[in-house]
Amino acid sequence: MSFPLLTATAVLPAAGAILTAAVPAARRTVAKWLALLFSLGTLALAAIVLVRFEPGGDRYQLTESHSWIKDFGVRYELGVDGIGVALIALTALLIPFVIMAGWNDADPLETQSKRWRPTQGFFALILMVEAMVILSFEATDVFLFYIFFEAMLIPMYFLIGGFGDRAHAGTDEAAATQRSYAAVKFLLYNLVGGLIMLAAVIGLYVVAGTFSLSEIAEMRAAGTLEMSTNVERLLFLGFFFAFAVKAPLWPLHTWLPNAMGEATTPVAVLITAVVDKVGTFAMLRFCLQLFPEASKWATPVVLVLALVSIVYGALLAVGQRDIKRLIAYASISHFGFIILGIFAMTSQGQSGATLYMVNHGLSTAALMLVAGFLISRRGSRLIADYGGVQKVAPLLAGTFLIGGLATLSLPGLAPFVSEFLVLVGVFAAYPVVGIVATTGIVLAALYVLVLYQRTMTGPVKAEVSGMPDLKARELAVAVPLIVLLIGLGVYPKPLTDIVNPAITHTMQDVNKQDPKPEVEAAK
Amino acid sequence: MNTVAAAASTGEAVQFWILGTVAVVGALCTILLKKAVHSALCLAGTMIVLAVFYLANGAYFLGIVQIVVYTGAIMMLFLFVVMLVGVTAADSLTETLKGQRWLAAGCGLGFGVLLIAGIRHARLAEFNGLARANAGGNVQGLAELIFTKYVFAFEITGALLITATVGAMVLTNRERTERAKTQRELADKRVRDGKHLPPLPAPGVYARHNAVDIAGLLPDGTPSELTVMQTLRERGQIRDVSHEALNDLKALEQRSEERLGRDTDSHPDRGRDHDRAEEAAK
Amino acid sequence: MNPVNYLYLAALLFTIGAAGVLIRRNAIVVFMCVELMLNACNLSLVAFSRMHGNLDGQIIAFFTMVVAAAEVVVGLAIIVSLFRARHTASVDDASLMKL
Amino acid sequence: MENLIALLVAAPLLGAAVLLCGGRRLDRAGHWLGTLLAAASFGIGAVLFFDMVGKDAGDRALHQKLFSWVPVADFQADIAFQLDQLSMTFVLLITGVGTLIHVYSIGYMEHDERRRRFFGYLNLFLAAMLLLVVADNYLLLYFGWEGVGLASYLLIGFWQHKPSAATAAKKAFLVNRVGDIGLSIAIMLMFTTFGTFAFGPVLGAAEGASEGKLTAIGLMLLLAACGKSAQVPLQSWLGDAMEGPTPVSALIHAATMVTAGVYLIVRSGAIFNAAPDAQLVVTVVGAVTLLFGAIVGCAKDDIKKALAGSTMSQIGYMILAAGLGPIGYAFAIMHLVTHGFFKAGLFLGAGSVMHGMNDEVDMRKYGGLRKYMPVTFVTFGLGYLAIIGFPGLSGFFSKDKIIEAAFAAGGAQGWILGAATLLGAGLTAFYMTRVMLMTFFGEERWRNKATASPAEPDVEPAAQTHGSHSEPHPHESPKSMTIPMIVLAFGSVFAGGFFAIGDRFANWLAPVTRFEHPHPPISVPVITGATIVVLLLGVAAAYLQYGRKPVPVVAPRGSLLTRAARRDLLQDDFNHVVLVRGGEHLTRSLVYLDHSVVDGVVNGTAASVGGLSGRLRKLQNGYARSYAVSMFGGTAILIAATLLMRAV
Repeated sequence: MSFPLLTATAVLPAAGAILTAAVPAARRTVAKWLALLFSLGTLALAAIVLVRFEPGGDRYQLTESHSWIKDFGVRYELGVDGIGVALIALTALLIPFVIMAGWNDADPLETQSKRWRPTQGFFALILMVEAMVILSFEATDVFLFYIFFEAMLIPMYFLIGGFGDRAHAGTDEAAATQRSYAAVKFLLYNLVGGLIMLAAVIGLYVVAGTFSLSEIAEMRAAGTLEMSTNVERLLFLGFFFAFAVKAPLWPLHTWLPNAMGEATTPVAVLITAVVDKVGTFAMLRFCLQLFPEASKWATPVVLVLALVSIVYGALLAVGQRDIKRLIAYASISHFGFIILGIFAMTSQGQSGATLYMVNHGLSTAALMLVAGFLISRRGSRLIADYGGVQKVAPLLAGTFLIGGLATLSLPGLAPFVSEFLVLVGVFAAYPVVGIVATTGIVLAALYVLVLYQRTMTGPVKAEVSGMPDLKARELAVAVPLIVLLIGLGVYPKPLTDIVNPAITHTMQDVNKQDPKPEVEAAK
Repeated sequence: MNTVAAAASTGEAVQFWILGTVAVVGALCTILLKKAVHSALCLAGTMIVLAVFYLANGAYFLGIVQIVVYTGAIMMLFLFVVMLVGVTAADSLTETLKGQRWLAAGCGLGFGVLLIAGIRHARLAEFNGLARANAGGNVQGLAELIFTKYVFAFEITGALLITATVGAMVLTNRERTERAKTQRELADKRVRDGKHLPPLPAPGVYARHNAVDIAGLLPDGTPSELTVMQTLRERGQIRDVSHEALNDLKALEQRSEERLGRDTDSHPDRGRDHDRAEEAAK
Repeated sequence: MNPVNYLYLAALLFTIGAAGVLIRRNAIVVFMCVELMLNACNLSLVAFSRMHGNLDGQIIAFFTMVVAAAEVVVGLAIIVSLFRARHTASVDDASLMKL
Repeated sequence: MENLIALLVAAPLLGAAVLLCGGRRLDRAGHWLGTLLAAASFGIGAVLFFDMVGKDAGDRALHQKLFSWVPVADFQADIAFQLDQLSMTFVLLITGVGTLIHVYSIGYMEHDERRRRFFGYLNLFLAAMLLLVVADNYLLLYFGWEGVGLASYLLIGFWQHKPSAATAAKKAFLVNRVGDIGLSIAIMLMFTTFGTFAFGPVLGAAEGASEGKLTAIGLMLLLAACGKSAQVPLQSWLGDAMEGPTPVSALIHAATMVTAGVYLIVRSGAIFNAAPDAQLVVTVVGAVTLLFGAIVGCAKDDIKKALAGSTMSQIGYMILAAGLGPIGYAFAIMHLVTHGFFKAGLFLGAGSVMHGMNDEVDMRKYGGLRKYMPVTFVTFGLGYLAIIGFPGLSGFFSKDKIIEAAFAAGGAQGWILGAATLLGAGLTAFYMTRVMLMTFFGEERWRNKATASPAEPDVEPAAQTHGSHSEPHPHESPKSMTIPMIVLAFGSVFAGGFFAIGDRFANWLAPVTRFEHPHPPISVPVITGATIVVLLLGVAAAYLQYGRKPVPVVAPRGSLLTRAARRDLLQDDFNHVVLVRGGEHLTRSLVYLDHSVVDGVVNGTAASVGGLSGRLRKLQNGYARSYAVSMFGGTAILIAATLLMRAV
């Protein structure tokens, strides 16, 4: 029995959460440093996982398996494939930045007593979310996955509802109501999805008699798994619905703008860059692996919905007045790309989608956090309240621009690689879909540049004139992200090397081959 | 007669039909009469009837206990409380909750029908009678069971009773926060307050009527509340000196004067008295 | 006559008592109605004991009485203190049990 | 040798990185560093060039693979370079002109506190442009392609406090993005057709593919070219791009970036050769644009916008030539190079003029400047002669060749294209003469009337030097600005002849682009003669209008065509009405829909549930008796249920 590395990776942040929450109210800073420390520790563990993982090796590695609920054959089974490793790395990487970015977001206001407790809770909850997300990336037992998939809603709910964005229009009461509205909306959407998924999970157990991915895969391979077409389709829909809500896919997306708009910026990043990835990840791991036929059956509809998400999200982003909502809709558009890539059922598409999850995490984090710094300076989320920032705070503007360029997937920055892979993958299988999807490129450029132009350029607005440039802490957040974006944009090979084998497996699950080129090029 | 026939005799039947009717009527009165006292009395009646039925069913011990404990103790307790709360405090039977009465009636009706239907449905065997059971005497039989089979339940009921008494005391006992005032202090207080320096008039001081709950008349004929005991005053149970009372009072004086053969104007003060009394009557 | 009639009578009394509980507002009367219901039960118990020819029914009835006695003591105490507190014995006045 | 290629790109990239991240401490030396690195890159280019010349024509191409970029299954994109004669030509042009313009900018941007960043952007542009031309596969080319787009965005919007500049930058980027769709779709098509998108394999196997696919690829590449090279219908951004500092207009929007489209088409020659339909479209686009640009150029009073129109038109020539296939490729590139020289020279001249005129750009407020800025006058004049194709100068050779090739296209197509090119030559002569006359001749219209600059006071750094807006004091620009102009003037005089004699240039490119001699239906001297006649006509016409009569300071209303041409032939108005307005309406209605319908459904459900529970809440009235009733009823129901169970 080797050291349970995966468990440790998830337990460490959980322990950190408990310790952070236990810090006495007055010792706020201690709690912050504690949280940061634990998140860094998790990052270190994730790095070890990354190193210990052999891309060429078995599909699931570093596996752990203990019997948990005997009567229902629920097992505590952990294991990671390339996709899981990549996403765990992303999560562990982003959390420290999230914590650093939110360093002061949960501090008591002047009106509140200095013994205000929730500051500790804020960081504790973030760590708790991290633990849950990591576990759901690791779980190879459907039931276990379901538990963490749902459990992460609880800390998220409190993060959204409990800690609002300090920069809001209107009175505190109005902000509070909007915030609780957003939180409840988030919770309800995901709970409904989770409920339907629970039904499907139980149904799966009834059909397969086990929750273990590996066992089900074996049964499928041996042909001992009798699952009628209709049953498979129903179960697929059950799972897919939950993931589509989480992802979010049009038309189940409306919770995201509210949640991201009302929550503090770090939490917004947490939602879109980390938590939502669980949805797309689960599509790739569970939907395709458990219900290959149904997945293929549903492909046309899913592709159309994804297309709608891409164009619709982008267009709405153009129409937004609120910076954070704009970024939220942009994310919806990007999630459309991810789902498109997954269901293109080509190596390029799926591997591109996986890269996309990672890169979108980085790019959105960069853009959103810098936007957060901007908002915290002016105390407004409305684009119209800014202008000419570039003149007073060039660093801020520069980092913001790079984040934006990453969002519009400029070559040389990480998202370009993934987006192009997705497009190529889709185009190879469904040319028309691919062509329509490319319009997303232009729209992305439109909303990013409009945002940049209205906030950063033009004559300097009076309210903006005194705005300080990025401070050390903020640079410590922005610069590493940008470096990563550029690094992965120019040399993504390490990532693709990890991801590709997993994708090969997935392609085998749905037993699809890449379409062959028309003429064999003269190599 | 310590053996009860399995099937009830005709005598018992007659008894049942007569007393049963009484019991039902009593029950109905219990819930329909306005005054709590009347309800209580009707209930007591019903209970006595039930006691008789117990006896008829060979539960001699219970029958007696029913009379002694229930009708004797519990119902009296009820009456005491009723007295405390106010005998004449009649609560109006007008329903305040909307539809409550109809719902209650409906539910009750349905419930009763269902119970009866259930009993009919249960197709019970005819009675075995208590002949054997009561062979060694009903009380002995009960005692035997209580101290053997049901001993634990019995002990527990003991505990329960103790708890109940303690509880009752705790609930009703009002903690005295300060020492009771002595006569002297009370007197000083009266002086300080400045009203009623003389002691309160004893009930019916100036009374021309012998009931504690009727205010006596002041010399000028106005009734004085002070002459009625405090409890009744608080409950608002003062019967006022009604107009008739004053009238026949006047008549009385009239007659006495005629008998004594005095003319009215020879007693001017009395005439004044009359007028004032009339005014009071108005 | 079939002694089952005792049961019918018991049922009748019980129902009347229940209805009383629902209709009356005066706590004391409500309480009396509860007693009435208890007695109805006792009657049926006694009748049962006669049917089955053993005394268990009477025992139960006996315990019922004891419990009823205890209950009356406490209940009346409650009523009294309630009356002291708010000078009324109406159960509707104690209607704070809502949101 | 191969490793130098990477260095070629790395040098300016390093410059960009250092300058942009370096912070204020580099403000003093930054521009020197930038210029130095540009020059270094030029030096490397020269070294590679001489090495290449040393080899014999067959194996002059160099290849270098740095590392595998995006490997996924069959999709293998490498960071790999290829340096053949075509790339080499561009490398020299880019680094050469680039270096000159760096030097020029030292003087031009002297008083801008953000000069360091300006040089950083310039270096970034050089790196991206070099990457574009030395890439050995289309994806890497796309990398460079978007890179130059970014650089152009940053440089057009360099004076971001000017809303007009920011808007122009955004517009340029967006229009380019539309073109980029073409490029990306072309790459996807290549991937699905050939399973790769590296130059060698794709172009090698081009004949193997079905013509339909090739036509599609060709058209998509053309779309990309239109975006980058400002060809109809995606030309609208170039005019606005003149918001950028003049050196930028010279380097990016005249000499190098805008010619990337030509490079793309010539580079993909093999595909176009096999797809005649695509070629036809290319030539049509070229012809239309060259006339379009010329007409626009005739009407503009803003000197830079006039030159921009001319650029459009000249690139139209190149695209047209590139569309003619092997007979045209070489000439397209040749014209591209010569155009690089003289157009850059003209722009620098214009910059120098503005520098001396308080950044006045309206030619109607110039006039008679030749006395005040002789060097500018001479260099500008030489550039002028070159562009109109004055016999003996660069433009003459390169343009004449294209006209010949156009006629040689054969059939009606040949005649039409030839006619178009001839007409274009005439128009070129007209509008350039117009620019020349309005700027350097005639009476001094800037005298004793305040030149109200359209831009805010601190727009161009030069403005701060001659602070006030009163009467400008025209003066010659500093050495750092004149020297590059002189060098470029030399280029624009001699380059054409040097290239054209004995088809030296064509033969140099032949290994890459398969050169064929054009055989026009009518003899070459006749065409040459016709060209000269046409351009003389153009000059004459311009002289009659602007040389004889005085030029009104306020532009006359002009004919319908003139007014249309002033507004870029209404293309922008069309875009605004159809795309911008339509888009705004679309987004607004979508926002409403998202809120009311998509979200409304959910909120509606929530609301109804809330209302129901609110009504149920009333049952909790707090009266023990009513609770008792419900309990009682419940008991009754239970009994009923049990009875029924029994009964059943």
